[in-house]
Formats: sequence, C-alpha cells, structure tokens
Amino acid sequence: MSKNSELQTPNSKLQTDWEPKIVAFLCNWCSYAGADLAGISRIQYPPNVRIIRIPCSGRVHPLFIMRSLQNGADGVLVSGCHPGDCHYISGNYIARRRFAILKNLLEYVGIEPERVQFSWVSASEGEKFAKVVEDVVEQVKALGPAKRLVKRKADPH
Amino acid sequence: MGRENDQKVGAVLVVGGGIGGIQASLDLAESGFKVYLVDMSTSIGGVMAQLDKTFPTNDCSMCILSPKLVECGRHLNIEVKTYTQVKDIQGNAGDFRVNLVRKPRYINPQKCTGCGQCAKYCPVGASDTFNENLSERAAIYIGYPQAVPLAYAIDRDKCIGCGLCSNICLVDAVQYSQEEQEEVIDVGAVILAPGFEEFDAHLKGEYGYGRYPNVVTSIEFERILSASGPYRGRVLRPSDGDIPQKIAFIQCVGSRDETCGNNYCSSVCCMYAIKEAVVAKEHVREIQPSIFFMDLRAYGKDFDKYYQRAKEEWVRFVRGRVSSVEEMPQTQNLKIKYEMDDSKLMEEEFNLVVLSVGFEPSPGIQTLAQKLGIELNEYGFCKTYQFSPVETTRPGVFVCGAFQGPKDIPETVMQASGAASCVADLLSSVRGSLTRERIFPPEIDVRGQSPRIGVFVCHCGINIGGVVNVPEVAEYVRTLSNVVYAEHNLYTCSQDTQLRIKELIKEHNLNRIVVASCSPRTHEPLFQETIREAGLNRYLFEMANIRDQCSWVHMHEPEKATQKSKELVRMAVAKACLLQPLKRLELPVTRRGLVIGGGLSGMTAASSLAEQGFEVYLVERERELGGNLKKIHYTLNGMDVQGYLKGIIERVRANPLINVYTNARIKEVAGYVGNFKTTIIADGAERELEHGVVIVATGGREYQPEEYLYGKDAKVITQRELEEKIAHGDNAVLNSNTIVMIQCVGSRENERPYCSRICCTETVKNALKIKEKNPKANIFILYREVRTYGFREDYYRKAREVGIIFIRFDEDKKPKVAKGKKALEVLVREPILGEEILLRPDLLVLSVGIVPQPDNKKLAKMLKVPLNEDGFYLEAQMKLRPVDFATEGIFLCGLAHSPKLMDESISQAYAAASRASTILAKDKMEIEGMIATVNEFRCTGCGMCISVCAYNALELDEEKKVARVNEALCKGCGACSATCRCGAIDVLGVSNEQILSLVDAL
Amino acid sequence: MSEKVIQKNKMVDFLNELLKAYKVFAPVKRDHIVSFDAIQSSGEMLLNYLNSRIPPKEIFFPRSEKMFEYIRDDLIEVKEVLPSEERKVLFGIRPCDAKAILLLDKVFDSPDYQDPYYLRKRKETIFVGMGCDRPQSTCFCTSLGGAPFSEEGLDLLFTNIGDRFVVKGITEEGETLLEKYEQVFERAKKSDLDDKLNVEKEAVNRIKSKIALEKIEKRLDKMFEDSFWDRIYQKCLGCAVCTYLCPTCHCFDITDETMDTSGERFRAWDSCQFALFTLQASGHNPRMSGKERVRQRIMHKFNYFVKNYGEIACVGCGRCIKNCPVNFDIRQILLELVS
Amino acid sequence: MQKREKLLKEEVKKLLDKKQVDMVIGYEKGTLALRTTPCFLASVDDVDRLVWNEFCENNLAKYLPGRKEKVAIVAKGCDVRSIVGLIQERQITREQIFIVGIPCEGIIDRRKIESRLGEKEILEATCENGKILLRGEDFQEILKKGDFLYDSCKVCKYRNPIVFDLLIGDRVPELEKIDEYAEVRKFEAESPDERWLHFQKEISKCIRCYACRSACPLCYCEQCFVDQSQPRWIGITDNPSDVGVFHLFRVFHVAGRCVDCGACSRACPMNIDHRWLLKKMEKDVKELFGYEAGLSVEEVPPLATFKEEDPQDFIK
Repeated sequence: MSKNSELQTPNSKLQTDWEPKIVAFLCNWCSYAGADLAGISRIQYPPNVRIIRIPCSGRVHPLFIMRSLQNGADGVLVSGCHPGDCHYISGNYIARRRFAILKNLLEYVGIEPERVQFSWVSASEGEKFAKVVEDVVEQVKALGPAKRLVKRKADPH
Repeated sequence: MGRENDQKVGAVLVVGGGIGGIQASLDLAESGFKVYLVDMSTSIGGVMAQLDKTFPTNDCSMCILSPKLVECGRHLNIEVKTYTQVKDIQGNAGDFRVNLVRKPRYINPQKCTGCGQCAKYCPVGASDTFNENLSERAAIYIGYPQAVPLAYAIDRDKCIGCGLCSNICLVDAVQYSQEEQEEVIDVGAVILAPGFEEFDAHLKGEYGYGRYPNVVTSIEFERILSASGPYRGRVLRPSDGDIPQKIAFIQCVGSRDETCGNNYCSSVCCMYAIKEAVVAKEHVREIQPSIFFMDLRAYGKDFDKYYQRAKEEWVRFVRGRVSSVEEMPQTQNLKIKYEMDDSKLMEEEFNLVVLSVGFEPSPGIQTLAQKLGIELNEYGFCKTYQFSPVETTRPGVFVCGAFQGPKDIPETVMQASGAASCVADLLSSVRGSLTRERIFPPEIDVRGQSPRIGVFVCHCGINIGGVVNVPEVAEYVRTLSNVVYAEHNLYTCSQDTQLRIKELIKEHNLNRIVVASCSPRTHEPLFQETIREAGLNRYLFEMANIRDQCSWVHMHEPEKATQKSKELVRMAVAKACLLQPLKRLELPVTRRGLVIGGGLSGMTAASSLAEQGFEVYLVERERELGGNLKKIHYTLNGMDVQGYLKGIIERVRANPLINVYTNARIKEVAGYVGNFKTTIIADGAERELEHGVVIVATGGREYQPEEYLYGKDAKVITQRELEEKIAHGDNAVLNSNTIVMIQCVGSRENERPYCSRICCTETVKNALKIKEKNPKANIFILYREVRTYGFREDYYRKAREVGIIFIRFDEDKKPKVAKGKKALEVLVREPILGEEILLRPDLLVLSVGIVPQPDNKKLAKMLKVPLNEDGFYLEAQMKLRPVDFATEGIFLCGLAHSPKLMDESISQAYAAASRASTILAKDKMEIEGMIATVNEFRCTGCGMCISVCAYNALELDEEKKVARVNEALCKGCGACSATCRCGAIDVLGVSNEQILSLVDAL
Repeated sequence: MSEKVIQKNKMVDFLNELLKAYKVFAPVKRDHIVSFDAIQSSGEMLLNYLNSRIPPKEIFFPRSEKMFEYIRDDLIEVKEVLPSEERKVLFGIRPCDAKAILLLDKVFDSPDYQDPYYLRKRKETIFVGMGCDRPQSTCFCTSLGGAPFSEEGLDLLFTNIGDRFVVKGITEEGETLLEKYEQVFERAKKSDLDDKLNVEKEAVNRIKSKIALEKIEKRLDKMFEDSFWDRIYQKCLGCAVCTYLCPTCHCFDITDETMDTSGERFRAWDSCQFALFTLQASGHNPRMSGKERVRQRIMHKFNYFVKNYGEIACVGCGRCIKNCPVNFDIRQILLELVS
Repeated sequence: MQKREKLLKEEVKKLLDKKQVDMVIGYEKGTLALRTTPCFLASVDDVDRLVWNEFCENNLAKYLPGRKEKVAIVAKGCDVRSIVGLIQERQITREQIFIVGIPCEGIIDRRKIESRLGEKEILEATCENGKILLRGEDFQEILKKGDFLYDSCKVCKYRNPIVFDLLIGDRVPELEKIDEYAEVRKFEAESPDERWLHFQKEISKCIRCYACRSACPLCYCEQCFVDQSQPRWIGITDNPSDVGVFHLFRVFHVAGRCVDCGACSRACPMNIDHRWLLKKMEKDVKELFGYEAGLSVEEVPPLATFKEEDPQDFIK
C-alpha cells in the first residue's frame, strides 16, 4: 500500500455525490437544548450531522472522538455549555483542557484541524448551533472524505 | 366540604410563575405540600425567561432556568395553572378558599403536543410580547420555544376565526368554544410572587421613548441581545437594522426620580446595564457602550469585580444625569444632553439609546392585594417588616420577589425559598396530607435476557411525517438485529399510544424500548413512565430525536432526512442493546439539622426548621447567641434590634427541638447528605452529632481598620462604635459639632475588592439618628458611591434634606486624615468645585466593611465546600442556587455567603431552612440511577476523579486504595469517567460502552 | 548432498533469478533494524547482518491476521478468509530461527490440530539458511542442541568464506534450486570445504554461553512453588519484548470486531507477560503479578512444551536478552536453575 | 563517576545498616555492554553490587507503585520527577520512600552507538572523562560522550534531583541555553501531510509489545485501556488506525505527567520515536496551562483541574 494514497489533495477525488458524515457530541443541558431550539425555530442546516446526547461535555472521553474518526466520521463536533454555564458546575472547564490537548495532538500528527471541532452553544443559541453545523460541514466538505485514522468507512450516506 | 375549623390544608397557592414562584413551588412540593402554581400568562417562566444572560457570571439565563421549568411542569405535586388569575381569597391562615378564573386559551392543553403546525399556517400576525413587540408571531402562539406547559393558545383579539388551525391540528386540540372558567381551591397558605412591571418609559417624555425608534428599554435590548430574540442575537437597532456603534445606557429611568413618584432605587438596573453593555460588546467588538449614571450600585456578591472589569475592558462610565434625548432627523441617531459631575453641560451623539427602566408593581396585583386586605407601601409594593421580610400583613399570605421590593434573581430565589419555609412552619402539621406518590407494578427482571427491542417511530402529525418517510424508517428498523417489533404512530406521545406501548411490551415480551420522535429533553420522562407502568425499568429506554434535530431542520431534504432518521434510530437501537436496568437507590435520612453559627441567620434557620418539626443542633462558637446582632441597636426605620434579638434568643432557647451548643467548635465532619456525623467540642466536651443536613451560618466580621488614625486617636471610631455610643446616649458624641464619616474603609480596595453592601445604609442610619438628636450637628459623609438600594434610597434623600453633606471622592484620591493642633484634620477633594476642602471634625467615623470569618478556610475544608476569592463561601450557582452548595445537603446563609442587611439575612436563613427541609421532609431520599460506578479491579486510586468531581461525590477508600462513589452526591455528569485513564469509572446509563456503541453504529 | 560455491558478486544474479519465480523474504535493514521482509530487488537484501530483530516467524504467524468474516442475521453466516498460497523463498534465515520454525510446526501442525492460516503460508516455502559465522555474545544455541551451522529445518545452507559462499543442498527442494540455477554456482573446491569447516569450528568456539539444560525439565517439575521466582521476577516490566521477539513464542488472542450485524474475527499475538493475559471475565486473574508471569515464560518453554512436544521451546538466539529494556537475562535464570 | 559510585555505596550501606529502609532499588552491572540492570537489595552485604555510571538508563520509579515496604531508591533528576508524579497520584507516599538523589550528566544512548558501529557487536564499554571506550572482538573505538547522549538528556532541565532525602555528591551544573522544543517547533512548521507521513512511518514499526507502556513509570494502571474488553477501546490487530490510536492515546494519558525520562523510547525494540509526540504534549501543557510535570507534590495534574481563564481560542 502506498502511503501517499492517504495524502489528500482537496477536491481531487471528490465524488459529486459524496456527503460528509459528522458526529456531534452535545451536552444535554445547553448544546442539545440549543439544537432542539434550532429545530423548534425551524432553522435549516445540512443533514450531515449525527447527534449523540451526553450529560456534559465533561463526559466526552477523548476516545469517543478518536473512535468516531476510526469509524469513518468525516468530522467530529463536541459542544457544551459556555464557560460558567455548566449544569454540572465545572464539567466544561475540565473538558476544555482535555480538548485543547487532544486537538493539538491530533493536528500534530496530521489530522486536519477542521475534522475535530469544538463549540459552546447555549440553550438559547439555536441559530448559533445551526451556524456551527453549517460551518463544520462546509469546512469538512472542502477537505474531502476523511482518510486519516479511518479504520472503516461509515455507511454511505 | 364540611371541614373542621382548626383543620389546616396541606396545599399552597403560589401566585406568579416567574423564578420566585417556581422556586417556592419546587421547595414546597419537595417538602410535602401540594402546590397550585398560578400564572396570568400562557406559560410559566416570567421575566427571567426573557433575559439573555445574567450577571455577574454571564450565565445563559435560559440554560439555567429551563431545567427548573421542566421540573416544575412535571412535578407530581405541582399543579400549574396558566392563563389563570386569582379572583378572591377567603378564610384564614391555614385554611383559605381561593377563587380562580381561567381565561380560555381555545386550545386543549391536554391534547396539544406543542408541535406548532398551527402557528406555521396561521395567516394572522400579532406582535410578539415575549420579544417585547420587536417581532411578530401568529395569532395562535406559545410564549416562547421552551415554554412550560408546551401548549398553544389563541389570541382571540387577533384571530379571524378562519379555522385553518383547527383543520390542521391532527389531535383536535383547537376548541374555539372555550369560555372563561371559575374554579375554587382550598389551600393552607398563599405565596405572592407576581413579580414586577417595567416602568413605562413613555412617561419620561424627555428621553423620546415611543417617538424615536432607536430609543429602547433595557428589557427590549435584552431581547435584542438574545440569540432567540427578534434579531436572533445580532445587535441591531430597530430603525434600520444597522449595528449601533455607539450605545448610551441611561440609568435610573423611573427610579430615584421624584418627578414620576418613584423615589426608590430599583436595585438591579446598574448591574443589568453593565451586563447588557458587556454582552453587546462581546457580540460586536466595535460597539462602544457608555453608561450614564448617578451612583453605580454594584453592591452584590462579586458585582464590583464585574463592574471593574467592565470599566477596564469594555464600557465607558459617565457620571452624569441625562436631561434630554433628541433624534437627528437624517441619521435617526440620538443626541444626548447631560450634566457632568462638575455641572458642566455636555452633548453627545449615539446610534442607540437604552433606557434602564426601573421596577414597578403591576396595577393588577395592587388591586388584588388591596382587595385581599394586604397592605402596600407608599409605592404600591407589598408592605413587609424588617424582621419578617416575607410576611404580608395578612397572616398566612406570604410574599417573595420584586413585589416585596425591587430585587435581583438570587434575592428573589432566597425570598421564595424563605417564603416556602414560612409556609412550612405554618403548615407542618399537615405536611404530606395532600401530596401523591406514583405507584408502579413490580419490575420485570430482564437480566440475562437477550435484547428484545420495540421501536416506535412517530409521525408527530406531519411534523416528522411531512418530511421523513416514517413508514420506510419503521420498515428499515425491522431489519436491525434485536429489533423484535417496530411500528409507526401518528403521535407516539398520545394517550392511546401510551396504552398501546404497554400492551405491545406484554404481547412481544419487549425488554427495551426505542422511541424515534422528538426531544428526550421534553418527552423522555413521559415514555419512561409508560414503560415503567408496563413493568420495565425506566432506564430500558432510548430515544432518537428525528423531529427537532431532523425533520424540522431538514425540511427541504426529505430523502436525506429519511436517511438520517434511519441512522439515528440505528444508533439508538445499538445503544438500546446495551441498556441495563438501573436502580434508584433509597438512602435513609437522619431527619435532623445542624446549623453552624448562632447569629441572626443561624438562629432564624434553626427556629424555622424546629417550627417545621425537625430537631436541630445549633452550634455557636461564642458563649452567647447573637453574633453580630449584639452590636446593632436600631434599624434604618427605627425598629428595636436588641428587643428582637432578645426575643429570638428566648424562642431558640425555649424550643425543645433546638439543641444549643455554645462555646463550641466543629472538630470533624463525616458523612454526606442525609447521613452526616459531626464531632463538636462544646465547653470542652466532645460530642458526636448525627444529622441529615448542614446549614452554614458562620457570619462575618467587622473589618479592623488600620487607616485614618484608627486606634491612634480616640476621636476616630467605627460606625458600630458610633451606634453603640448613640444607643447609650453618649453626649460627647451627640453634641459633636462636626462629624465626618468616611465610606468604603477596607472595602472596594485592592485587598478586598468587594463592596460590603451594608455600610452606606448604616452610615445614613447613624447620621440621621444624630441629626435627629442634634439637628445642629454638621455631618459630612465622604463617599465613593452611595449604595442605598431599594427603599433605602428614601433615607438617603431624607439625609440630604436634613442637611447632611455628601462629598464624593475617587478611589485614588482618598481623604487624608491628620492630627491637627486642636482637632483632627480631614482633607478631601470636592469634585464639583474641584477643590480640596479641609474639615476639622470632632468625631471621625469610619464605615468599615465586612470581612469573612478567618476560620472559613478550615471549616470549608472539613465540609469540602469552596470559598470565593474574597474568602466568603461560594454557593453552587450564583443566580438560582444562592443558598445551596454544590455538595448536596449543605446550605448557606447570612454573612457567611456575603455581606448583607438584616432582612436579607433573615430571608436567606429561611431559604436555607426551606432547602434543608426538602431533604428532611422525607425519611428516605431517592438517588438518581445514572451515576458513576467504580470498577475496583481497574482502579488505581490515583485520585484524578476526586479532583475533577464538582460534587465531592468521589472519595478514596484508603484501605483498598480505590475510588468510591458516594451515590448520594453523584450527579452522573461523567467528568470522572472521561478523566480516568484506567477505564475504571463509568457512568451507568451513559456508559463508555454504550456511547461507543452509538459511535460504532454510525 | 552436493556442495557448491557462489561468488559474492553472483549473489545478485541468484536473487534476481529467484525473484522471478518466488516471493523472496530476506533480511533488510530499515531504521537501523534488521527484519525479514519481502524484497522486490536483490539490492534490498542485507548480506552482512548479525540476526534480525524480529524473528522470521511473523511470515507464517503474523502479528495479526483476519480469520473470517461473518454476518449475523437470524443465523450467523461465516465467510472464511484464508491466506493465499504462494511459492516463497525465505532467504538468509539463521539456523537457530530455522529450528524455531520446526518448533512452531509442532504447535500449528500437530496430529490434533492443523492451523490453516499458518500452514497455507508455511507450505511451499524454501528455507535458504545463512550459516552463523559471527555468533553474538548472547547466543547460546549450542546449549539447546543447535549450532551456528546446523542444517535442521533448512533446504539450503550458505556459509560465508570470505569472498564467496559455500552452498550446501540439504533437501530435495534445495538440490532442485541448485540445479535450477546452476549457472550462478561453481563446483566447490576442497579448500573451500576446508575453509567452511574452519569457519564453522571458529563460530562454535565463539559461543561462550553454555548451559547444561538436559535436566531442566525435571528440575522445573519441582520448582513451581519455589521462592526462587520471588527473587528473580522483580525487575521484569511485564512488556512483551521477550515473547514477541522470541522465534518460538506463539500465543495469540482472538478478537471479534463487530459492527452492528457484520463482523470480522482476528487473531493477534499475545504474551504471557501481559498482566491481562489470563484475566477472566470475573476480574480474577490467576497469574497476577510479575512473578507468576516470569515463571510462566520459563515453565512453558522449558517444562510444559517439553512435556507436550518433547523439545525445549527455546533455540538460544538471544533476542530476548539483547532487547530486554531492563537487561533481564534468561541465561542467568537458567544457570541458577540448573546449578 | 567512580567517586559518586563509592559515595553511593557508603550511604546505602548506612541506610540498610541503620534499618532506615527495608530495601534499596538501584543499578547493578548488567550482562550486556552499554547496560546496567535494576537491582533490589535488602542486605548490607549486597551493597557492593551497586553501580552508578553513564549506562544507568532505567527509570527505577517504575518499581515503586504498590510497594508496601519502606524503600530507598536511586534516582536521577528525571526519575525524581516521576516519583513526584507518583506521589501526586497517590501510588506511593513520600514517607514510604527514601530518595537517594543522584545528579546526572546524561545517559549514553546505546542505540546511537550501535547504529554508529553497524553490525559490529560491542562486548565492553566504559566511560571516562567524557570519552566512551568501546571494545569488540576485533575492534576498539573511542567516541565522544557528548555526541551519544539520549535525546532527552540533551534537553534535560533538571539534572539535579529537585526532591531528595540524600544527594550523592555535588550538584552538577544545569544545562544552559537549551531549546527543548526546537524539534517540536520544526515539526509544527511542517505541513499536515508531512506530519501524517511521519506519524505513519513511526507507528508502522510498532509490534504492540507495549514495552513503551510497561517501561513508563507513570503507566501503572491495573488494566491498561488497551487490554480492556468491556468496552474494547481499541482493536488489538496491527490495523494502522488502531495502532495509531493506541499511540495517540498513550501519549494523551501521559499529557501533563510525562517528565521526558525517555524510558519508553529506550524500551521500544523497534526504535519508535515516542518523544516526538510526548514533547509536543509537554510543550502544549506548558504553554496552555503553565504546568510542568513532576515539580511539586501538591499540584494537581493539569488535566484534572482547570482555571477559568484557560485558553479557548479553539472553541467556536
């Protein structure tokens, strides 16, 4: 296997019908509520995101993120309460350190920064949630399908 | 009904569904009372639901409020009655009969699923009151997206009766024929929590509100800032939708203003203006906010820090009174004329003007109160007394929140809990008489069974079905392994589907249920209850959100939405395979309380608990009860403090349920909520106390000044010493010619950056007292900011009227005090004249601040609770949990929390008692099933989990060298699990394996 | 059996010829590490090497391999995944490693069990040995019945005698190769054969480590509970370097990777030195500490294996000694055990 | 060196003699050139086996977790920082150990020497006055010590133990003007593609023997995540994705804890460049949270705590 096949040149091998798959870990109290609000407000955003509800961004084990990439997610989004808003007082602060390190680490080994993203979305930020998803999808689309760290490709969309 | 006269009713009416009413309801319902929560509008939530952020933490208002809304809406013992008003209340304390009137909402709230299709098709627009009329909604509406109850209403003034909504509603919830309904309920007590109305800014014609589109009120601006507001969180001005670069906030609009009759200070406007200015700037960096103010009243906990930060980084503060606002015809910008501190007149142009409007009681509640025989004060707020801040003049009717006086959210929440405690004192004999408990059949043991999953895919009318091919999703689901049964329903949440689910569980021996419909945040408890009724453990349930997060947000991509729905259900099924029944453990509760500190707060909390029938240990470090109160003699409005103190000490001493330990200290605290064991040493003897809750009421101390020659010259004394002298009729003091008082001694400085809150009031109090006894005395008060918030403003005004002279100084230009030849010499720079003035007082009085108890650190460590930077105890959440610690079962009140006035301490003490009684009211406490669990084979006892746990729910088993979860304290957030390198901690119900299964089923 | 000579400069030709007909595995050096790898051209092969760091066992028993795929519906449908059979030459294997392959054969090709994954790769492989003219200080093959120029398990044996190799055909397959590529070989002269003998003798002399292992099996029978293990295990870190680099260790773990309804079964090297090697679902681990693990390694090689297959499962290659992170030396243990 | 070794023996003898400790963990002569091997001494008579030289490469802190007895441990600067980590993480108490601190001027990298010599076997090695003397069957070679130190030693900032109960000999001068993150910065400047290729190249060598983990003084889990089956965090095969995740995760686990003792790199039989990732973690932790591992027993490891003002530019 030539290693170079894993190197990506954006847009080169883009099939026209390819749609990225994004996994989003959302904390129950803010970001998941924000995503609900986007729904209630009927704010449209791309259908590429698969939301996993977790109690707190502090619950997100780094391996959840890596496993998502292994399973062929083209992008991963983790979203929690804004600093100070955490339903569990400080879970998001603990998570923030963890994510800072993880993100740098993944980037350092060559995972494109846009593949793994983080946001704070509050329960009243339906629009922000939609915008975040839109941005992530757009940026991941520009990158093309994930190849690095991928073990198996997720079901075709 | 033929009740006997002395029979009390174990139910409570709470009037007003804002945060105060919600808190009071939750406390009461949790401590064994049936609650009727009545609100005039179509949903509960009040003003707090409208706020964008809250100061001083900039917490998202909705994020912290909405869990309380949901809890309230779902509580078995809270009956929420919206769109309902109180018509009359008859009877006496303990036994009232209440007449309620429910307005027709033209929608059957039991049927309405809140799906919102009707509003989508309603052809009539109406202005959206939730957004302060800055945007439009339909004539059929809900208050706001997170509204509780989530049921629509029809605005009949706007409705044209076209029938479209009725046709579109698939559950037949629309009922045009509804009429006003009267209802009678019996309650033992009433809590009034009607909140406030904003001052009508039209009345200040000089500011142009109503005439100029770019003059908005602060609450309107709050909506403008909100992400769910009229401009979706973009900071725009109404006239043209431009970003307003320069924003002026005008303070005290309708407050501290004799011209409109509102002499009082509204207490919160300074802070909310800073918050709005900061948030606006956070949104758009280019925005330059200016706040025009008289005194910046940042008197609350951590407020001054917030103010300082805003001043340094974000906001321009202008001390000056705005006289007029004029619109510039071309730009619709606004020209502001204002007078500076030094009387200089200025003009400046702004793009947007925000009027910081004050609080007023609503005319409706004033009328009702008068009808009910409840006295109001001169401004129409509910009249209360210093020592009974939550009692109205009618026994059995209590009050909390802004109706009692303008106040912020935490004070409201404290009063709400405080009022609940007073109600519980009154009704403790009938606690639990009207509350219900749900009875379920025994649980089916599914352990060892392979998963048999039933899946219900919801059309939600056309909400999901109109976009997603629901039958196709159900068809797909049937192909997934372990799925035994799948079907699709018009409304999975409807009553008949609930019955069907129960039958199908039996018919197919289903042992896991997946519902693909809307948000688990709103509907999970409903379905969990249903499967529980069918004998399944409530945790054998999983939801896929294919509406809020699929059909509604991909309305134009039906195929992709269908595909996504399939995948979401597939993921839910994968997780469902791994679901395990979880137990909600029940822990016994030692129904006794420990109150640490025998001052005003501690005694108040202890007697409230005792009144409710709970045994209390009251531990005081000194020989005598009373604390700081021993040094205070009279209140601002002249009430006798020592008399009151004597009374409460007698009450405490006489109450057989209160065990008082004086000359005592805490040696060790072990255990946790419901089951504490505390060792104290009282009078040299060690004693072990068992109790279920702890209330920390350790108070604070007066700052010991070193500045201004204190201790070096007998003529320099503190306010407390002055009060002592006045009380003892010290003639030397009373006959002084010239008295100078210096404010903020030891407060608002580098070392103690916080405001001590009480000093301004104390100073005015003593100054007035001297003036009263010796009208010839010349009194100079050197201040930085006079913070006589609320009705205390009246006394400040009075002080000026009687000739007390207030001279302001800046932090960096403090007065200089020296020993002159004959007298003391005080040199201060007068800002209006811009000159230095030399005063030669006979007496120099220092208004010293409050400092935390020096041994707070020690006790905090024993209790494992945090202190803030200033050394005061830090509550779980500044806004909504002001008396709770993050660690369950430990509560907080009085000066230990932060400096505060007597009535505030009393409210907070009652609040602590109320929060404590929610635990003590039951002999067992149920523990959430989704909590952390330790695999001892894997754990290395490294302690990282202990360090990340915000609830002290983890501890080290010293013998086994492994972490141990305290199930009573764990909240299941999972920070520990994600931190654990060894994979030794997991969270039941959201386990690592379960989450990975979701990721694997991607 | 015939002996030929090949000039070193002809080796290139010989390998190139082989590459036309066979897949050739030969020692190569990457990042300072010698290992056996399939080569594409003769130039890749390393002629001057001590021994590979990873033993050639991985060619037949790779670190991990897929066993089958399955789809689980109502029934489980299994699709076997077998390695392809291909004609291979394993060029340059040392005699100790060749002997190790014979030991692995006992495990994977016993009367009770024939392992298809191993055998399909093992079959059709020609072993071209490279006599060990420079045994290292850690070598002790002679204590285990081997020798630097042992012919056991080989089809051809090369002996380095300066500018050329003496090549000896050992099996029929070896002879066939010599015939097939006769153009690169020359007839061996007497002096060549003398040189060869000298090289062999010298090599044997260089092996200083000698341990009398004849009675070790019996000795170990009585040692299971001995305090000896308490004393020696302490510095062992519990990594798998010794076992993974051992040419005879052959433990593996089986794992399923399931994705909803379909899955794959893999096996991968495992090591008795891992703390979790024997972990049971209950959380109980019968070989808990380093002591039990070290004992298992010794017992298995020098006692259990002997009982099961009649031979010691060690060939004295010294890899475990050279590569141990803490210089844990099996020779010292053996010496103590037999003394 | 010899002076220090002599001093070490004297002091350790005293410790055992006075029964101040039950056991001493130190180094003794190994069976290979360029090596020493850990030893566990309980008797005064054994003390003469102790050695101290430039080949004492193992981090003996590895042997501390789970000890019941009172032990003395011979510890270099880096080893001491590992010990501090172990105390922070409650794997051992400060009271239980007697730290025989030993100033260190760098340990010799045997791999560097071996690759310099190619396929020649070194039978004997000594080091004196900054020169390494090597002898084989048919060769002799003298190399400059400075050129053959471990990479971690070249950027060591704590050559003198920061915590000890006894320091053997005088302090050695600390290195000046070292640029410990030069390599990391070099990589950071490379393109993602280049970094990915480097990562792939490194992990392709991995045989999953877990020597890196086993040698790490801070990898003391009862059951390593990679071995767990409920859940199965990572596949056990040599699938590059799983191998990659193993390495990323191992590195993540020591983020803010790794003291760059180099034990993992030394243990790795496949010469994988572990420090490439570890040093990056170290740099990030330092830059983002202002934390350096193993300096204070009181501090909480950085991923188990937070500051409100922690950087969050990366969060939308």
